[in-house]
Amino acid sequence: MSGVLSIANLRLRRGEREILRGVNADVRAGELVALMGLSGGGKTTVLRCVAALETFEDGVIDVGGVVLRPGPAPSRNTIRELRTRVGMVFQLHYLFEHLSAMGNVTLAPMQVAHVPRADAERRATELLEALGVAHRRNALPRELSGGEAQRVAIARAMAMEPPLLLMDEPTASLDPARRGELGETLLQLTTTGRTLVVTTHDDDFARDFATRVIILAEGEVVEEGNPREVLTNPQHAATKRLLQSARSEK
Amino acid sequence: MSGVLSIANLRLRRGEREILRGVNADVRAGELVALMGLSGGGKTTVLRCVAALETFEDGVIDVGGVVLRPGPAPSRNTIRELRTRVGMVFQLHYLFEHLSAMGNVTLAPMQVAHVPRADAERRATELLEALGVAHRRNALPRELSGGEAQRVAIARAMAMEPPLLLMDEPTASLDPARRGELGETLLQLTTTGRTLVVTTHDDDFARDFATRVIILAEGEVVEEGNPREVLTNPQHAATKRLLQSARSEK
Amino acid sequence: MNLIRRPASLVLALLFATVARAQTPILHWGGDAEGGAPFVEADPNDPSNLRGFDVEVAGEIAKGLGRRPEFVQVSFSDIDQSVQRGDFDIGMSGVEDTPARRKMLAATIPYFEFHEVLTVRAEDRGKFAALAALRGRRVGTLGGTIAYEKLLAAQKTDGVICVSYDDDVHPYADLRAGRLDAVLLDNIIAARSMRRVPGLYTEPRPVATSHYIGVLATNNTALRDRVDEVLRARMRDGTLERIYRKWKIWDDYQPAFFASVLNAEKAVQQREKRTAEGGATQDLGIVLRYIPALLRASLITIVLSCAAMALAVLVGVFIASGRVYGSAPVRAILTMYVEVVRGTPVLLQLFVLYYGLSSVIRLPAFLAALLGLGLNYAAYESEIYRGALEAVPRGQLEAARTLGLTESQVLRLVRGPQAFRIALAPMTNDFVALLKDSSLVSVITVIELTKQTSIFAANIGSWVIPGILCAALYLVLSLPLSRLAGRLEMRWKAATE
Amino acid sequence: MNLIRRPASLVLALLFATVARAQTPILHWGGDAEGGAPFVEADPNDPSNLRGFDVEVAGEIAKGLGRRPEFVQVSFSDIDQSVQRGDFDIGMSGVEDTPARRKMLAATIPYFEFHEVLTVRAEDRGKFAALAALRGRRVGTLGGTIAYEKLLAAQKTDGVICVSYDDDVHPYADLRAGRLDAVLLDNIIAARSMRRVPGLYTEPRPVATSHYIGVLATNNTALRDRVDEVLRARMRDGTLERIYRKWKIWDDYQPAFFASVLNAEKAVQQREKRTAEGGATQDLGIVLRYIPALLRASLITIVLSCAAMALAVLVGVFIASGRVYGSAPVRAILTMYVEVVRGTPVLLQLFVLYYGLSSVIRLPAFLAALLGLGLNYAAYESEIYRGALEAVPRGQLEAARTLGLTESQVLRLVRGPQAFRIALAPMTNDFVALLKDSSLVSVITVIELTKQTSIFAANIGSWVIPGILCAALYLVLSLPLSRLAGRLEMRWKAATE
Ligand SMILES: Nc1ncnc2c1ncn2[C@@H]1O[C@H](COP(=O)(O)OP(=O)(O)OP(=O)(O)O)[C@@H](O)[C@H]1O
Ligand SMILES: Nc1ncnc2c1ncn2[C@@H]1O[C@H](COP(=O)(O)OP(=O)(O)OP(=O)(O)O)[C@@H](O)[C@H]1O
Ligand SMILES: [Mg+2]
Ligand SMILES: [Mg+2]
Repeated sequence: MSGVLSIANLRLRRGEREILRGVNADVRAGELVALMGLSGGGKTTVLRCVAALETFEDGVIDVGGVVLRPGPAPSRNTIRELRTRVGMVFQLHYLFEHLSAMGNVTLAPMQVAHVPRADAERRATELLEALGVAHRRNALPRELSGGEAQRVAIARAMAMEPPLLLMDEPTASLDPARRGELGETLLQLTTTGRTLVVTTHDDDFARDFATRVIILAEGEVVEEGNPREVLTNPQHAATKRLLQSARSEK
Repeated sequence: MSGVLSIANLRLRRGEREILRGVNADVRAGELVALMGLSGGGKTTVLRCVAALETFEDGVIDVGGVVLRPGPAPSRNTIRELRTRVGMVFQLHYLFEHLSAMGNVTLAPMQVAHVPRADAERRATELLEALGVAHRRNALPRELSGGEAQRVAIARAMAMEPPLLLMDEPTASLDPARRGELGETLLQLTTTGRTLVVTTHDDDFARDFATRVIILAEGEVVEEGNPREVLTNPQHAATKRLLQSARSEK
Repeated sequence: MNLIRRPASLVLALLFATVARAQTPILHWGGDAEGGAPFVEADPNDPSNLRGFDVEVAGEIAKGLGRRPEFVQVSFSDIDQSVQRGDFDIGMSGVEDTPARRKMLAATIPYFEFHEVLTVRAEDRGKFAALAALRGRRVGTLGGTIAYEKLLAAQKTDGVICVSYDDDVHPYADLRAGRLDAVLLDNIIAARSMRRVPGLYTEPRPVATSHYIGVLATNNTALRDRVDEVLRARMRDGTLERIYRKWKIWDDYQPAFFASVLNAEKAVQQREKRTAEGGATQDLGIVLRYIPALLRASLITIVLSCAAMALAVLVGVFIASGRVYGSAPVRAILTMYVEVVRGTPVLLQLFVLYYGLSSVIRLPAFLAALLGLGLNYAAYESEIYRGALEAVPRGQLEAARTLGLTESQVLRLVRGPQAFRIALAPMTNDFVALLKDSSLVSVITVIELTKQTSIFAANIGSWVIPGILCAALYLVLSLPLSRLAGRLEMRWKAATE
Repeated sequence: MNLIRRPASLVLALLFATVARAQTPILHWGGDAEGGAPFVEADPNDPSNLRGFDVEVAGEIAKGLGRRPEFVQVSFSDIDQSVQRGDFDIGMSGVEDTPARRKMLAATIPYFEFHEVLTVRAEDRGKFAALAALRGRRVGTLGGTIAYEKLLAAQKTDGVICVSYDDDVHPYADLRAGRLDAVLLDNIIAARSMRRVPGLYTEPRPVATSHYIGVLATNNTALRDRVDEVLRARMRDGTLERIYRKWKIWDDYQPAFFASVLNAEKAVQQREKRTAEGGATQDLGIVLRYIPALLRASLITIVLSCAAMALAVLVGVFIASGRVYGSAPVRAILTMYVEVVRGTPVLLQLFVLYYGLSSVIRLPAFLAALLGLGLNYAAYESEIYRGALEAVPRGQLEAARTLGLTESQVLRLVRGPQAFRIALAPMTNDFVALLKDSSLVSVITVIELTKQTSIFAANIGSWVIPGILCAALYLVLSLPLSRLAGRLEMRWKAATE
């Protein structure tokens, strides 16, 4: 089986609160999985666990052969392996404040993949163009609008072309048109065998572009399946509650 | 005329770029105006001008009698007057990092309005409950999820009960259910005579809750009117482009 | 060997003499000709000649060893190091017999006995016959002498105030001027000083007894033993007595002393062995005697530092706020203050405050030190705070402003608390630096930890133990500070990262 | 008036004498009895008596004024201040006639002429007959004298190296020891020293001529004029000649000097007027003469500071990285280094490095200073960097890590550049502080700006001008630094806020 990511029984506590209570999920190559759920449900936390930015109490995460286990931070080698397979886009962008948009996107290709500067910049320009922010390539992060910053952050992660890309709310600050463009771009990637796990609050986006949707509620996966089915005809109470209002007046 | 906010011919440059090219808008008391437009179109900039966080090159902004003009920062008195009339919710939250959620919400009521601590905390709890984050009241900003932080920031601005409240993308990190709840809460406010200007990328939200929609494109207002009409049957090319993709596959 | 240049006619004669003298091996002996009579001095009638009882004793030793004496000038305080380094064979010009010296060097038997005596103003004659009578009074002496050790002990037991000097002239001048009530030094220096300074009186009863010795390099015990032989022989045959009588330093104590040296030949050797073994404990004794003085000095250091830091933080916060929020002229003035005060040495500022301003206002030393350090550090603190204030994310300030907080509220409630966390590490740095800069105030006569240490070091003739002790004390003062800062930082990091 | 306590039998007699003497008004005259013969010294035969030619001149003046002389002991360097303060009426024990003094005080006519002469080692006799022959050689003198002024001038014109001392004994000792090649001082001191130190020779040709004067408080010109009258009368009637002959200081220059004083009575008065008017320009002259020495010292200060700061930054970055990224034991060791080095005074560290370690390794003074300052400041720098590193938002580090950057790349490319901006203000502080702490290295014989200033101040007898000059120089050194830092900060602020 071509499992790119498998999460088994993931549990995580922060102080008193049990944030993840046994999350199970499998993602195959070429999928575009939408991770949905109520705000505070643990979506970001799941992605951070997969990227080894959080330690967890129980469960196993397998990223195409690289295995993360509970307890202290994984070994340096595991981390190095993992970084070549997983990329991440953060909810709050976390752009490098001292570098321009172009600098942000080319840093890793030049320093990690040792791509010559000219090549890295050409590739970065392509990405920024695809996302519609190429005209702001020389701006510093503080000079970007919310949506522009978000797209630069997406370009930064895509530039490394990781087999598995985790994206935390990439659509949050995008207008409907840009959201559509992003969806198309992501679908394009899946056709080349890359895999995407995207958290989103936008059910239209999930419906239009996701190949599968996973609903997270109170730290557990409560429902998953074809996005059109799940989102149009939710089975679980939590999913119903999640979609309730948005559909109420349509 | 009960004009709460009137923007006339607002122009603003940043370096080479002309970001606002003569924005005109009038908002009456009790309205809930949705400010929409492509990412990077200048929505945030308009709100910042109204809150006197930016100086501008040309035009006049009148906030219920307090007049902002081009040129250097307005006088201290003007600013003090303005602050009692305008509140703001920021796109990146900007919560006070050293204070808990509760501390963030009660700071201004206690320090500016001199409300006793007990009253301020009671009111804050009500607000946080209405927004569904009361259970996180003792968490520090870094311990909040994206949507939780956004709701705390909304509560913080609402606690001062400003006659005019500017909200920059308040729905960005909210799940559909929470988005609906927020819409209801905001509509509730308008019934008490308060006025809201909300930027958003969510056309559903605008359709469901806004009393009027203003479309900003390339630093100009290109279309405005009843949200259902404008968004269902856009006249201007920019509006069509904005909604294009989101509607493409529905 | 230096050939003294004279007109040509003399060269040949000299050459001959030089060659003739070169046949005899030389005993290089070191001393300080500035010590003056009766130890070693240039002959007033023939300046190229030396005279003094030490010169004659050295001559006798050389003769006894079958060598020709040659004098090497060395400053008194360097005699020990120089002989150890091999600059000369034996050092002897009023070298006192101390345990420290015996431990560090090979020492001859004592060849002269002297007495520490109290000198007072003539009008105080009989009033301070013993140290015990000097409770609460200032008594001067020469640092690094047995008299100094004695006085330090008396400081504890009898409550006298010990004032140490670097030379043997100023104590007597200060005594005459009323700045001291007595001077404790050996009877020979006392007698000489009585001749220089009028109106003094030396109490006849000795406070303590000690001896002069010769010192040789540690590994030179063979020569030492031969020197001892010679000295004993010259004691026996009356040569030393003749010399001492000539220099008018023979007194009633010497016969008994000679007898004890000659009889206790064995005992002395045993004593030396004991000394070598008991060295560690003796060192400890010296160290322990200094600890109270060091602790007192530490107290001054810490009180001064805390007060100055409080002043610096207070003024620093005002300057930083002024520089961030003030109007253009206010900013310019404050920037100038910071640049000037920061840009000029605190040492100089202290001098100017204390001496320079003394014609306008005569500040007490401690106050001048406090003001000098405090105002100086205020300039540094202000820069740190300014930097930290500007590092707080602007978004939070805008959020605070849109909530209606005034600028001063924003500073107090949002910006200040977060800036403080960033400023903590450099502030701790500065407090620790201040603790140590407080050592500068010794230039304006405040005696604090470093000054006390250098006195200590000068007196035991080594920087090792005092240095370690002083470092330890500063550490003890600074560590709680670092700990506190570390804990605060930890808490904030946990809270806001 | 002090009543000397004697056995009761004497009291009555003394009382009578005291009362009788009290009828005559007193002339208090100040001098330093430590100056010794032939100026003022205690009579070796009767220590309560003073003798010396100044004593006799003072006696003649008192007699001429119809008063009884009474001596007030004061340290030589305090004579000017003391007389101004009113501690005594006239100061005179080898007080040199300088423009500074004439400006500050009321000065009598000169009463004795002396000459600055060069003393050399006997074997160098004739080799250095004039200052010009001493190019590149070290010449010692007493600070604050005309000879020192002379030497400073020669430093510029003839390239001699001027070494100043605080007393008149060490220069001759150092000359004998080969550390100097000549000493320039007045012929009287030179003659006295020749008697003390063997093997010296004084060149007969004087380098410069000066005079001794009496000084009175500025407002005391009436008494001064009467003293001048008396002095002139005693010159005329041969009394002064008799005194000088008795003290063996009469020489062939004096008759011509006396004649010029008596003839030029008017001229002298005119000169005084001119001096008072030309004071400012003369001051400027003195100041200008010091500027080269101060600039040289500044150069040492700046080279030392830059090198030490470079070392500090380098070591500091390593320590900070180690403390943030290192393993537990590495962190513990580095923390200890920081606490210990930061927690103990740099003065002490310099002492230990230079003197304490001298038995193990004998570091050159400059290297010891560089190492001491550099390693000390490294501890401070490391704390600043650590704080700054930890202030960089964690989100950016996580973003960098998920991009596959190694920890050291994260440090170099993301964390470091942003931390540097936060660290800039405290770093500038430290550089400026280091610039000034470099003044501490004077304790290990490196002469830098502050030391040179204190020499300057001691010599012109005031801290005001040297203080301002020194402050200005430090400012000139530190300002470009602050400017640079300010500009960098500005650029980053514009770029990243
Ligand atoms: N350091 C922490 N300490 C305590 N609780 C935390 C911490 N970090 C996150 N949490 C809590 O864990 C829960 C899950 O957070 P997470 O960010 O994963 O939510 P999310 O599903 O991404 O929500 P959103 O849609 O709002 O981004 C939230 O309730 C959050 O408050
Ligand atoms: N300091 C600045 N310097 C230069 N350009 C700026 C600066 N701040 C904002 N801009 C540009 O101004 C334009 C409008 O920005 P604004 O933040 O108002 O857009 P927006 O409509 O809020 O977009 P979004 O939906 O992405 O938040 C953007 O293109 C942005 O890059
Ligand atoms: Mg999230
Ligand atoms: Mg925006």
